[in-house]
Amino acid sequence: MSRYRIPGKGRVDHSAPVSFTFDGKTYPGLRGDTVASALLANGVHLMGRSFKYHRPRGAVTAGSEEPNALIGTSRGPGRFEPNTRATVQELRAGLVTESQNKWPSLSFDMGAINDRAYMLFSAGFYYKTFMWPKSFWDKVYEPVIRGAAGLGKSPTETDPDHYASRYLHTDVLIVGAGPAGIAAALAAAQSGADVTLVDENPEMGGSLLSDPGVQIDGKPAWDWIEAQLGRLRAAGVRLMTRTTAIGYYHQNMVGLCQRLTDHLDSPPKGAPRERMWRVRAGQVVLAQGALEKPLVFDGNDRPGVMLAGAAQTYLHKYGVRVGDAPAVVTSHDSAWYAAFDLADNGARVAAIIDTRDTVRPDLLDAARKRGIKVLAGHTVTTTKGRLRVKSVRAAPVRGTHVGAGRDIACDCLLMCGGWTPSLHLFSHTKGSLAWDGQTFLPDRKTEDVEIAGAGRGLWGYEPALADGAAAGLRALEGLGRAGHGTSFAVANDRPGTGVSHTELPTDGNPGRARAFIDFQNDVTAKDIRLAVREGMRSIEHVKRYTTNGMATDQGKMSNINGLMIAADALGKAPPQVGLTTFRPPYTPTSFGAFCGYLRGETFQLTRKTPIDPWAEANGAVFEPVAQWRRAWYFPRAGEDMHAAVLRECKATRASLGIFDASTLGKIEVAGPDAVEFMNRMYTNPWTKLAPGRCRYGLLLGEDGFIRDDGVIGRLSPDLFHVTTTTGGAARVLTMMEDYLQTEWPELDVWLTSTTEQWATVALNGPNVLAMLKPLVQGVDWDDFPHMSCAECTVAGLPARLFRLSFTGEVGFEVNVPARHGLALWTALMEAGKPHDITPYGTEAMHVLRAEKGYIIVGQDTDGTVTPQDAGLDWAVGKAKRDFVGKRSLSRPDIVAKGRKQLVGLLTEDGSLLQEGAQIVLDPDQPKPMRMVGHVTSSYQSTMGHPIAMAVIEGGFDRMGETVFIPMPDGVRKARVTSTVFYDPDNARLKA
Amino acid sequence: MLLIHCPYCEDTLPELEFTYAGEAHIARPADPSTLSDEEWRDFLFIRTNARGPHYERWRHVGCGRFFNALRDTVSDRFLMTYKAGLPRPPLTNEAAE
Amino acid sequence: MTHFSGFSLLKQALNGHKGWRAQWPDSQPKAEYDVVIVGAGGHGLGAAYYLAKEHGITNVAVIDKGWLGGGNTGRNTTIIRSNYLYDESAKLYDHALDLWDNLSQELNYNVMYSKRGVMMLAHNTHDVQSFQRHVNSNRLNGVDNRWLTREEAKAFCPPLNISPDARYPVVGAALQMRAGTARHDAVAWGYARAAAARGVDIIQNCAVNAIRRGPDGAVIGVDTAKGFIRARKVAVSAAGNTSVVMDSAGLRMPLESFPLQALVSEPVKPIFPCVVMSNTVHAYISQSDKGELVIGSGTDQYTSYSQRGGLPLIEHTVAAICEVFPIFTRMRMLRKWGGIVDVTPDRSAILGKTPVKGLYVNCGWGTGGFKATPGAAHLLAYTVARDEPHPLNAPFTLERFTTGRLIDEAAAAAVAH
Amino acid sequence: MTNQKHHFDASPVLVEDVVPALRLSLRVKPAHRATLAQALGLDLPARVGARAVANGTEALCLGPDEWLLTAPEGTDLASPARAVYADAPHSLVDISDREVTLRLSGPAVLDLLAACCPRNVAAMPVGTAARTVFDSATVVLWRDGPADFRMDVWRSFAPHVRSLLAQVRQEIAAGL
Repeated sequence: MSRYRIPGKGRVDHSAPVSFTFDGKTYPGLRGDTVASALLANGVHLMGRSFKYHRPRGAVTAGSEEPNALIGTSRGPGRFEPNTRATVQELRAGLVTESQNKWPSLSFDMGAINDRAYMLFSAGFYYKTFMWPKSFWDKVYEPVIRGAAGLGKSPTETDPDHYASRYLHTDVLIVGAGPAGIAAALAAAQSGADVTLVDENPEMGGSLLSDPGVQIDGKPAWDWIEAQLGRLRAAGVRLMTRTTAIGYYHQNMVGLCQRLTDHLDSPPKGAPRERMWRVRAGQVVLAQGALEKPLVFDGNDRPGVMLAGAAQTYLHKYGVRVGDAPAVVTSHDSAWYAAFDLADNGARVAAIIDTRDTVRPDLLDAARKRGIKVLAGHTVTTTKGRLRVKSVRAAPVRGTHVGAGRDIACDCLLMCGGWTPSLHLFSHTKGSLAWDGQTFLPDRKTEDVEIAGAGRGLWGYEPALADGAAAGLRALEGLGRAGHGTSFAVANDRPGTGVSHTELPTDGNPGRARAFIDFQNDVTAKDIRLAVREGMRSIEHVKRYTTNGMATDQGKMSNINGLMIAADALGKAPPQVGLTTFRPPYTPTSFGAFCGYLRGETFQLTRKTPIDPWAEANGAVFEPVAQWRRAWYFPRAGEDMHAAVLRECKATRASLGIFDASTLGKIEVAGPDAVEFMNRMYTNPWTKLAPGRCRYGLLLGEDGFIRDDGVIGRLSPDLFHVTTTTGGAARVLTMMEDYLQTEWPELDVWLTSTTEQWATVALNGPNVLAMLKPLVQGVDWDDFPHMSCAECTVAGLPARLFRLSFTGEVGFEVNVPARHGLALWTALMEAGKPHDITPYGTEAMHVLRAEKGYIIVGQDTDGTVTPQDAGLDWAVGKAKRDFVGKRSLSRPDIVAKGRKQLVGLLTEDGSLLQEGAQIVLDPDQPKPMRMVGHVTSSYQSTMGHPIAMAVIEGGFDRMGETVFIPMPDGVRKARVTSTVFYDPDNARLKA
Repeated sequence: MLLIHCPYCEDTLPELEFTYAGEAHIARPADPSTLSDEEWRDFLFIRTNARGPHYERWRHVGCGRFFNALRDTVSDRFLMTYKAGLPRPPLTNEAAE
Repeated sequence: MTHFSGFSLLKQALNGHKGWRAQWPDSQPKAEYDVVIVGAGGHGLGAAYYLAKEHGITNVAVIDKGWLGGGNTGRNTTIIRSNYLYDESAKLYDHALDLWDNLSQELNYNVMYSKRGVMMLAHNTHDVQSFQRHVNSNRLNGVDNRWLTREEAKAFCPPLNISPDARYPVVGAALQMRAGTARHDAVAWGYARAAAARGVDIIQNCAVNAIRRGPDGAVIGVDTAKGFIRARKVAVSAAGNTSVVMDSAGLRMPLESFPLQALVSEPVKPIFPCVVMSNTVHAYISQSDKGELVIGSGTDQYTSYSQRGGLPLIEHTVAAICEVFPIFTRMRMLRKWGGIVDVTPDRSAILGKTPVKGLYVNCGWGTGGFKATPGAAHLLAYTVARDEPHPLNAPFTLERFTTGRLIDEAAAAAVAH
Repeated sequence: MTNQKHHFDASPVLVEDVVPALRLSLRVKPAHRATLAQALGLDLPARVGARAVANGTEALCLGPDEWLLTAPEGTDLASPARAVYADAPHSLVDISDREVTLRLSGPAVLDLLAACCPRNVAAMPVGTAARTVFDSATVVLWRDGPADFRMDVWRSFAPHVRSLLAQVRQEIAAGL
């Protein structure tokens, strides 16, 4: 039995022990514990070290706002995560935890040397030094600074868990299942609205779980919660625990992160670790309650110093007494109740120190009854104790004068500086806040959202319940539905008020006080004042200069205290100084939850052609091209890429090659105005293209630069079969639709993507006709020259046959319905055997087309190349009055001399140039050199020597000239040639 | 994630079903060849980039249609959407705010 | 101005840091200035500093509608590099890199310029061709940038996943060693402090409502929330808000403003030694000196001034990071924020004169503005002082959109940062 | 202790392949809709998402000028359409092989779809259909019954969609 656990008390299961380890030591705990509550039950307050000064720290809260008690948690290989809040992590069998940011041990940490030299590490100190000598920055200072960075250690193994996501559409989403949230849900669930109630904790009930003495409608708080949750379930309300609303996005879209398995001893197979919910809600009710503020005084960060509300939670929820002799220091009534509850559960409360001169009489009576010493109108000037608070020094305050202090022995110090409405999500919506003299409250709304309960600064359960019910009803009415109001009778309510402070007054030297505001980042009150003194007038500047509010609690503990002190230093009211913006996520959220299904094989889709299975079975090496995977080359035993590609090229030139061209984009352009549309879109003239013939088409952007190209067949007067580049298919169709719908709606023409309707097989080589003719029916071979197309059958399959060439050999492209793609391929492979038909991949395709000088858009062009630049002037219909991009071709710099033009290159030494190599005219010039172009394509060719294409300034006028390519291993010389290296007069095509 | 009303489907749907298509009401000149380089530049590149109500185009994957919208670029809220080809509606008071 | 040094820090430490004075005064506007700069980001403040230091023009005001450094200067992922494709860009950014190198000493303010190296991942043949083109052109321009094999990339950045089975396998990388990161706020503050020390007025929380022009069309000043301020020259350096400000001078710009999101993880001990960018999977990442993983996203699809941005884009960015660095799925996102980036049709900046006499503009940096800060500031100051562009920014004119001489980094890189 | 509206059921959702049928994309301007409808002998509903069936042929309105026609293999719709082409110019394209069709059914089918469909699928009336997105794939989603859907997916996207569906089914089976 743990020393500080109160038998039978709390919501933990005393009959279900769960043990875990912390820094190698095994501790007993109970089902329902968090790591923090279990450690506290064992009298362990020291749980971590701070970021800058490595000061010993304990849990200061009992919730997700915890800045101090951050630990590493692990459930075996690949399942370690740093910076877990011990106050949130639930115990489960076999949980292994460790403290962070310490060496060699948590109780003795060398890093604490920083704490001795704290005067040096003032706000922004690093901006002022580490600059001399200059070289030391890279070699000494920065490595040291970076070495000191961070809290926990990063995971180093691949995560075996998986993550899920889900869309949810709901009428009313209620965030926070405390009294206000539950009341809101009860109201909203009327008249059959679809309601979702979420809470970040394992149990619903919020603050009521820490106040079991309260009675609602005659029921004890916990019974009341049980009953209401039952009612909500019965009404079909979606109840989600361990679910944090992380962000509030446009138009009532709220992101929820649901933790599914981290708390389970053994998660079911296939269960995701976490799920991201993307909720679209008609109405949102934010009932996130309020966060307790620390008081700011010297030594307010020692282990054992914690928020009073946290102590109350540990007592009632977990049956843990955080100490035997607590002292209390407060500026708000709420801490008095914590003191009473502890006293009633066996603690000897050393004293209640209240900064206010006058305190509610009933509180004083209750304290007196319990024999608790009360020091009203007192301040706390310091605390003592190294790894655990031992005593607190209290002193009377008269006006500005701080009287003689006295040390009060204690083993923990419970503080309360008032409460801050939790308005983070509301701030995500850019809703505005208003200052009520004590704190910020929601003001102008930008979304269909209601804020209820403590979030609106309401204190006490009866007001919170009533406000929640009203908010729920307003939400319901916002949906255009009716409902009736509800009221709740609360007995033993715990109303309260309080005052806000800057640093508490002290008789000590303020310059020496270590009064912490941001515990994790070690930001003290005097850091804030220093920042202001140095001219940081905006709260954003103060935040960034001191790092106040930038720790993993994102300012939940520190923002308001920082603001009060900054405002005081500036002599302004807090609202004039303003508040820093809250950013999503509300609490740190795992990357995995954001990934959801976007991991591994479903990270991004890979498209495969109908013929892909054959390529895979026949040992193809693949390359990713846009969204597709394509067969790159088909190596035979012992072949490297170069050998395989050269063999594939030569076989095609010598006899017959076969290529899967199914990824080519295909668009059916159909309708009476099809030809007019083609004339307007493409640079080429189409009117005279006879049905049954095809033509190379060139597509520009309106800026005159080449966007796409492909061979286009006219199957009938009103029907064009357009092909695009593999990567361009979707882009081209969208561009065409855009013009058709918004510029030329009068045209009677329609566009249909048929990319995936057809499987496309390209056949090239001198023996292609011999092999193909027997398989084809319905083609008049006497009238089927190069650049013809027809609908026919091939190998008994319905087909669209194109006679065209991307290799320089006689070539065909056979299109059959996709389901028959594999059948066609195998039939052709069979029929091609006599001609040792050879499958070739994209690399061979590139080589063959390059030998012939055919360009590849996106490789030989880069978005700044015009048809003239690419030597494709012949493809531009001069007679046409207009086409997309025409006007841009006459802009001054487009017609200017010296543009880069596409030419061929042959190296003098017969070496292979590197694609992307830069070209100069004078290799001996100093750097920076004047570059006149670069190599766009370069291959070992079938002609025994390498070939290259390049864009070179004024290239067309440099035919035969020598240019230079300076490479790290020496300067190459190359002769400028035509881009057509192979069969310049097309003899082989006409064959 | 925005919610967008498609004027063709007459349904309000998530942004993931839509693609943004730039500023609206920039008609392609009937005869570009008659434009000066400056006029052509204006058509090609100059954009209002309004801070506040902005006339713009979107496309819905559902019906495949391009349509127009008036959206406040400060709040990202859609003030209205309307079919392609309709004239630019005047700013409503709400929009003018 | 108190000189910053280890010694002054020690001296102050001993007297409780009582002696530090404001790093820059919070000025109220004078009636007239030689130069008014609209926008107190790194670019604007830097321009004011160089105007004073190198051109002797000290009667200068930098005016911002909010707090200085509160725009993209304080919202970016602090990547600094110069390995751009086109000569014009590479030279411009390399000029900035040279200035970065001495900036801490020059400003007597430690901007923590960290030359940890920027590695750009190649995932397919097209990437390889494009990066080889970068590397070669950078080499001949004297810009440091070298090609790494997949294994070398892994050795340089151990968390990298180089499995050939990845959806986008890493096939190599381009590495610029003198590239890296810097502390973004410090850049704004350092320039502000140094400019103020030379007499520049920094006027915060003072929106510029309009640029006013005289009868001859030339600039005569600006109408602000604090009244009319006369000025002989006005330089607009307002990033996402440039279109709005320029419009008030009757100039319509080739710009669109998009939301750009970025995020940081919880801080961890050093795990990530460099900066890694992947244009193919759309992600870039580094680790801050505080230990946070700093991750940049792409821009949302629609123009916006809301500084928000949506959840789907962030999900894809995080997924991309976890695809390339699978060990990070159990790390947690700490904070996500948005900025507004102004983008030109060719994704390159506009820095120079305008058709309006006395009006200068520096905009269109898209997602790449931070790395250019000292260079852009230096060249803007030069252009304003001499009323003519420096050779380095001469190509980055407004006219190029009329003549067609675009500097299309967009065509070369899917995302330009 | 999550309590879903749609209870995770022990019997997992079913994902089956549907045998290919004739699938045509019909494009015609609204003015000529009636003519085409008459020629094809079926109603061409004008409301996006609406469906109409006549003697085995079903028409789904995908857009103001776009209908998806499905019919048994071998049905001849081309000839009657061609007959009225002069009066009612249109485009009729065979896309039978462009998509594959999956049938998704079972008590948890709405959860299955909600994993990757951003639109509110639960709100789709039975007997309607919509072109929408499933993760990164554009799909046509048909609601044939309260817990009975068909999904047309472009052929090359199908493996991606299938592996997503498999993941979600496993997750549903796990009961979390």
